[in-house]
Amino acid sequence: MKYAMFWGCLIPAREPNYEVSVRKVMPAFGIELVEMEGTSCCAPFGIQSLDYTSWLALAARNLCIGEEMGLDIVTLCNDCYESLLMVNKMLKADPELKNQVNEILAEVGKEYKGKVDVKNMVDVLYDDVGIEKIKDAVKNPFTGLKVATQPGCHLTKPRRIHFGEREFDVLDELVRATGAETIDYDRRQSCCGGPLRGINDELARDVARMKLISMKNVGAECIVTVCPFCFLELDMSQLEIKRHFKEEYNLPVLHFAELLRMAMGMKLDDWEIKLHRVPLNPLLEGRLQEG
Amino acid sequence: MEVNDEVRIGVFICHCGINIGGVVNVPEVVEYAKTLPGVVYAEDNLYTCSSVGISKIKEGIVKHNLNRVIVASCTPRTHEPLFRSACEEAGLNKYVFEMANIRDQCSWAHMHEPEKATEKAKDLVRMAVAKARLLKPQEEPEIDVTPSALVIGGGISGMTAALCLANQGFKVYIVEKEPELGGMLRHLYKLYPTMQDASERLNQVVKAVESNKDIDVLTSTVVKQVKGFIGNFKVTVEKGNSKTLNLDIGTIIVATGAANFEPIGMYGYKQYDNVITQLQLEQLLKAGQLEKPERVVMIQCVGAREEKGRTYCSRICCMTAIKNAMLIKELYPEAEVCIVFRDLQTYGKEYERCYLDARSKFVQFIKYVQEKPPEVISEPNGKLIVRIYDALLDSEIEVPSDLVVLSTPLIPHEDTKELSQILKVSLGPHGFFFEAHVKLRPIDFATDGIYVCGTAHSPKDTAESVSQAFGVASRAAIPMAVKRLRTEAITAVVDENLCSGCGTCVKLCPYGAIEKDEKGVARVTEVVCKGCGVCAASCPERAIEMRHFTKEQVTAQALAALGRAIA
Amino acid sequence: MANLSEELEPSFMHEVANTPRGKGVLTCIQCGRCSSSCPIARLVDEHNPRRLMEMIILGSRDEVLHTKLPWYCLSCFTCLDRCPQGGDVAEVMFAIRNLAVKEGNVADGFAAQGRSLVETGRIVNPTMMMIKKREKLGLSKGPSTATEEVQKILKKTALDKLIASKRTVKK
Amino acid sequence: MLEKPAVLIIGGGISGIQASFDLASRGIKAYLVEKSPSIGGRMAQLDKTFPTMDCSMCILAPKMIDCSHHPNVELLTYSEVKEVKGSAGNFTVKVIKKPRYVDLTKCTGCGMCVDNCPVEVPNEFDEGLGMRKAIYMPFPQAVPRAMTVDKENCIECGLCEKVCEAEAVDLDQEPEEIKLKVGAIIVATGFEMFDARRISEYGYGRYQNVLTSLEFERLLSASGPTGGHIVRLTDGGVPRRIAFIQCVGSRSQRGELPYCSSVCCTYATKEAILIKEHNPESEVYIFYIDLKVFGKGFQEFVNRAKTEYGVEYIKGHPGKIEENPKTGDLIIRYENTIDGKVREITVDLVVLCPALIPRRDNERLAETLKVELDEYAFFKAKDPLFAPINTNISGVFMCGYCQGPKDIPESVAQASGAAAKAAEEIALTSSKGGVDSGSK
Repeated sequence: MKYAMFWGCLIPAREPNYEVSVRKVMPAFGIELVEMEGTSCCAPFGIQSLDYTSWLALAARNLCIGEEMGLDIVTLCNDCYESLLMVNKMLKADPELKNQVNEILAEVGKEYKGKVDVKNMVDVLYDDVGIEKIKDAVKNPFTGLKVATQPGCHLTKPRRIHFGEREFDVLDELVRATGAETIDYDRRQSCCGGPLRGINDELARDVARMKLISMKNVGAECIVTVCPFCFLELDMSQLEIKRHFKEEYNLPVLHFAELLRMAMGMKLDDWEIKLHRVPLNPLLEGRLQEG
Repeated sequence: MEVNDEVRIGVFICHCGINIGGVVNVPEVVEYAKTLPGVVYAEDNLYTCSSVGISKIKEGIVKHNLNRVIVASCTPRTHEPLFRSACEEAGLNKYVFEMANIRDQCSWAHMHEPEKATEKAKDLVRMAVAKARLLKPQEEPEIDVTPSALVIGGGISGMTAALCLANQGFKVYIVEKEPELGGMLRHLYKLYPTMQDASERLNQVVKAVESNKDIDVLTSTVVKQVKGFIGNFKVTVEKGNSKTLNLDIGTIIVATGAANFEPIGMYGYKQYDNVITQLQLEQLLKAGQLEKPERVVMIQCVGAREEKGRTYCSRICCMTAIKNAMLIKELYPEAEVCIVFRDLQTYGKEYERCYLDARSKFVQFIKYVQEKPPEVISEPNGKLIVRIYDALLDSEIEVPSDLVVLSTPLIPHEDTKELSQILKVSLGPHGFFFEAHVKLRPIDFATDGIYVCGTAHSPKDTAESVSQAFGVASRAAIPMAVKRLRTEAITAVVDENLCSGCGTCVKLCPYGAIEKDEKGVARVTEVVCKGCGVCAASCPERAIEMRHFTKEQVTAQALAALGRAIA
Repeated sequence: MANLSEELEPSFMHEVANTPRGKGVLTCIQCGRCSSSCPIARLVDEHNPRRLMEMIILGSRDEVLHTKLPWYCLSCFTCLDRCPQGGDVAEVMFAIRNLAVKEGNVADGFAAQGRSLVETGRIVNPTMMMIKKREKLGLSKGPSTATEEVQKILKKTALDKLIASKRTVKK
Repeated sequence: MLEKPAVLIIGGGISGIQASFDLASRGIKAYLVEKSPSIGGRMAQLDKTFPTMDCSMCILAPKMIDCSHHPNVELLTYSEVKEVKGSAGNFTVKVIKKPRYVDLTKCTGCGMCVDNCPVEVPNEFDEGLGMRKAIYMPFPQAVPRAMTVDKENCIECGLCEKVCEAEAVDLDQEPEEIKLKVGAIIVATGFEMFDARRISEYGYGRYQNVLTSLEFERLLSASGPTGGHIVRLTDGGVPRRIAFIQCVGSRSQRGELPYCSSVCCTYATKEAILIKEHNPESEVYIFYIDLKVFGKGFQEFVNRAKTEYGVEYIKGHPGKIEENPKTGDLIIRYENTIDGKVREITVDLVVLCPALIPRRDNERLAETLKVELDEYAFFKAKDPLFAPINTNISGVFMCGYCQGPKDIPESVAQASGAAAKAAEEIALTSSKGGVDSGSK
């Protein structure tokens, strides 16, 4: 399977460890990720808050690149996924809107035709690779590890509400494929607080705290997410909460790609471990480094 | 076997499977029954109500020449008719039969004390025997029913009921006090939820009524007097306060509708000329005389759902307001319409959608609470300001408006009181007619032969009135279709020389079955009497007695209960 | 709660409903499921999505567009998930933000994102240190960015002028 | 042509009973077909009825008995309509009598067989809260007062056959097909309850102490699984704080039911008053969007609940319910939209008032009768205002909740209406058909 890889901007700029894990894991399942040339910001909620038309134009421009390559686009970050998916669906459904956008794209010699689809890495792993193949690839299962998953609002809610697509538990099934246990906690479907970073940091931290409390109540040992925003928020806010509320949660946060990589027997390099503000070592000693 | 000869009582005691037999020692009660004076035969069986049990009663009556029968088993409410018809089939009058409830009032109630329950069963049988000795046969009088119906009120309800009865083959008279048929719908423009044109649909119904040869329409006519009872009403009506007519009527349908409340002194009504009611607005719309308003503010629950007085919800005002708002938006799309409400009554299948349609057409909805109602203030330039405490925003807002529309409740017509006295039917707490049972007899009156439908019963919209109108058409058709009615045998009997003419019984009788005659003595119309016993119990002179529950019989039972030997 | 009796503009409801993503405001029946599900409303009294919808319906334009009210929302769609009307509270929030931005009321964080987008074609760019680390690991400097194309587009949609005209916020 | 005018009534709830009784009382034969073992319908499951607080069974049982004893009524319980041919005035109907495995003429409902039956399964009549045997009577006042064998769960041990003194049990009974000739048909199939599981944020089906109102009604009923005692299902304790949530699935445009079910605000008030009567110190909350008080006596009923009983009405539809796994308590997140505050309240028990929806097999019945359904799958009125009881097929009428949301008095009045329309149909078709039915 070949996909046009839309890395977005947050992962390459702040979390290269996520990128490295993806580059290591995906080929192992025969998924070829073709680099996209000349992409741009996907216009996430921040830009959508500024201007509707700019959002459509920027997202459509990125979609055109995928069309020119003749490949469906795969995204990692929830916000890139939501922005590209929604614009793709809206333009396909509304020819009048499509013409408006194409008028703007004409400025840069591009035209949106609606020939490709947008997928998230989670869907690719679940649909194309499949749970069984993932289980077979696992050499170092995390039996007994209590994982609280954070699929993320922008990945799961808009597509379910607007287009009635898939429920939440795709990420849970993938995590269970690595041998770990997933726990249901009450605030599983609620927000990590990330989008308010830079706007109202205390509020973002308090929203994250509600989620951490809910995870701790059911005995979670670590958090697994797929969205870089959720990763940063849930990771950094644990330090801020320790300073401000003097509460310790010690819930290490992992990208699913990292969890899968380790389960497949590959080890994380030191620089990758250091990028996790909540230390991974309680997780690493017990389990990860034998493999 | 003549009844007034020697008393020969047969007692049939039931096990009811384990319900009685599991607690009460039934054979012991049978033996005891045999010792009681007048009892010539007693037996027990597993299920007296089964086909086997019934045939044993019949055989017993014939074999032992019984002229009184007692069954000691369960509740008369469900099984008395069954055992009475068994006695009848064996040639006995069904009123020389008495039941003793040794299940619900004995074995079930004293499940954990079998000995005491058995003793109590004996007491209950002894009481039944004491009464049975004094029982006399009764006859159920039969009356003929004139197959003609009187419909009071020519609105949509009255006309619908009349048409349905006529199509079933009955003669119908419609009495309408206005000079023309139509009632409330004549004043309406469109009907929610389908926005059908009121007068167009109304005229179709009026034409159908006027062209139906079985319906006599008497307009500008009022009911003056009603005498008689179900099937035999003598109704006097007056046409144009000159000609009077006497009609022979079998059943009466009250479909007199309701009036609109005039909110004098509320929200500036009649004080400022651009404060009108929903009905006035509807008439302006109908006549096409509504000038283009800039901003219309409608206020709900004006004079309704009050602390005291008109505490009821008038059901149709929310939907009327939404309908009129949509009509205004259709006529003048840029006009702003704002509905100030307490609780929106958009119930049922269609009305929620009308509410959402209104919202999608930019109609504003503001919620106020009963404690802080809106105020209408007039500006010097004639414009109005509606000051509203928006409960959902917890803040005071001022809405300028050039037309304020008040949604007022339906209230009973003034002449409802008078009609209720003529028909001798009661009115509810708010002056609407009071039905026999709010749940299971919603369109009957307690008095047989008189029925109610439409807004005379309580505020409702066209669809609900029409459904009730068809309903009364069925209720009224029943007596008229069977042509002869058997009425209650257990009725009240007045002793003339004891009656002081105080009239207590006349006031209290729920069925209007007692009247004072010329000599001032209370007279019972037996066919209307239901045998409820209210008059007998409340008569200060002890002048009234109930057949089958005479003073003598009840006293005998009481003495038997106290263990005195039966005289 | 502030007294709203200053000038109410009934046209505000029309304006929001005719703004892209804004028509959901007309389906709101004020049931309260969004405000009781919103993580922010639970922490902060000022933010109440239901009350915001009522304010739009009533037309308190000034109160909504010229204060911090548009900038509390997480855009986490929980309200959208719970709204029985399929109404789009979260979507309406974007419509209000677009209108607020036109009136110069932009949350600082988003204004910064806008500026970075106009200058570099992205909101977040790798620092020099990160670029060195990536090269050390054999990774590219980061995905190639068609900055000029982005700038041409944003000139056409006039986003550049929009961010420049930031005015101070009332509350 | 018809020898004796007859009408088929489908559905033995209060509407079907009233329509049959009206027709029978005026000399028209009424065939009352009921799918379950007994007539009585939803009303039989209720404890009390609003606004008078009459005990539901006390006012229903006499109607059921009068109706079943009437010579002109033929009860066809545990039966279903299979096929309808012909047209107004002359329908031929095929009814399948499902095997009861008990002879109705012999069984007196004494209950010996039930005591000896070893099989226990959840009782549908108690909404699954109580149990019943494989041979059972749905409720003590059932009409006909006879047992029915539920063959799916019966292990054919034959004990019931042995102990039955009336030799009424006959385990190899076969389905029976009956042909009826009727002049008109009345549909009165009532309603079902929306599956509250679909509103996952309220946790029905996951949290034990979240009940539906019909389940709660069974707890309140003396004939119910707890003999009328209100208990928490987790620990059987007496709940002190109980919350009602209105419009669960109703008034919802996102794929559930877009209409208002009309009766929930008032029956929730009734159930709240009953709680206060059972246990005066209990606290009862009703979370609503718009309180529907439009019926006769409803507003006064709510006023009594507020002033006399202290029931608290909160205008605010809760967003979510969370369960404290240790105690089984339920935490409700809501906003009191009157003071704009978002709050949490912990209660012992939550009663959901789910939407009341048309019966699932309305589709099949509509096909059999060739009548149209509306977009909610209620039966469609020919003209909602002026012919609310007619369907699009002449001679086929409808009444009660199957036509649209309404309470018991409206259903009873409409049932009499359907009886009138059926009688009118028979009168018109028979006079057209030459033979004068004599009623003119």
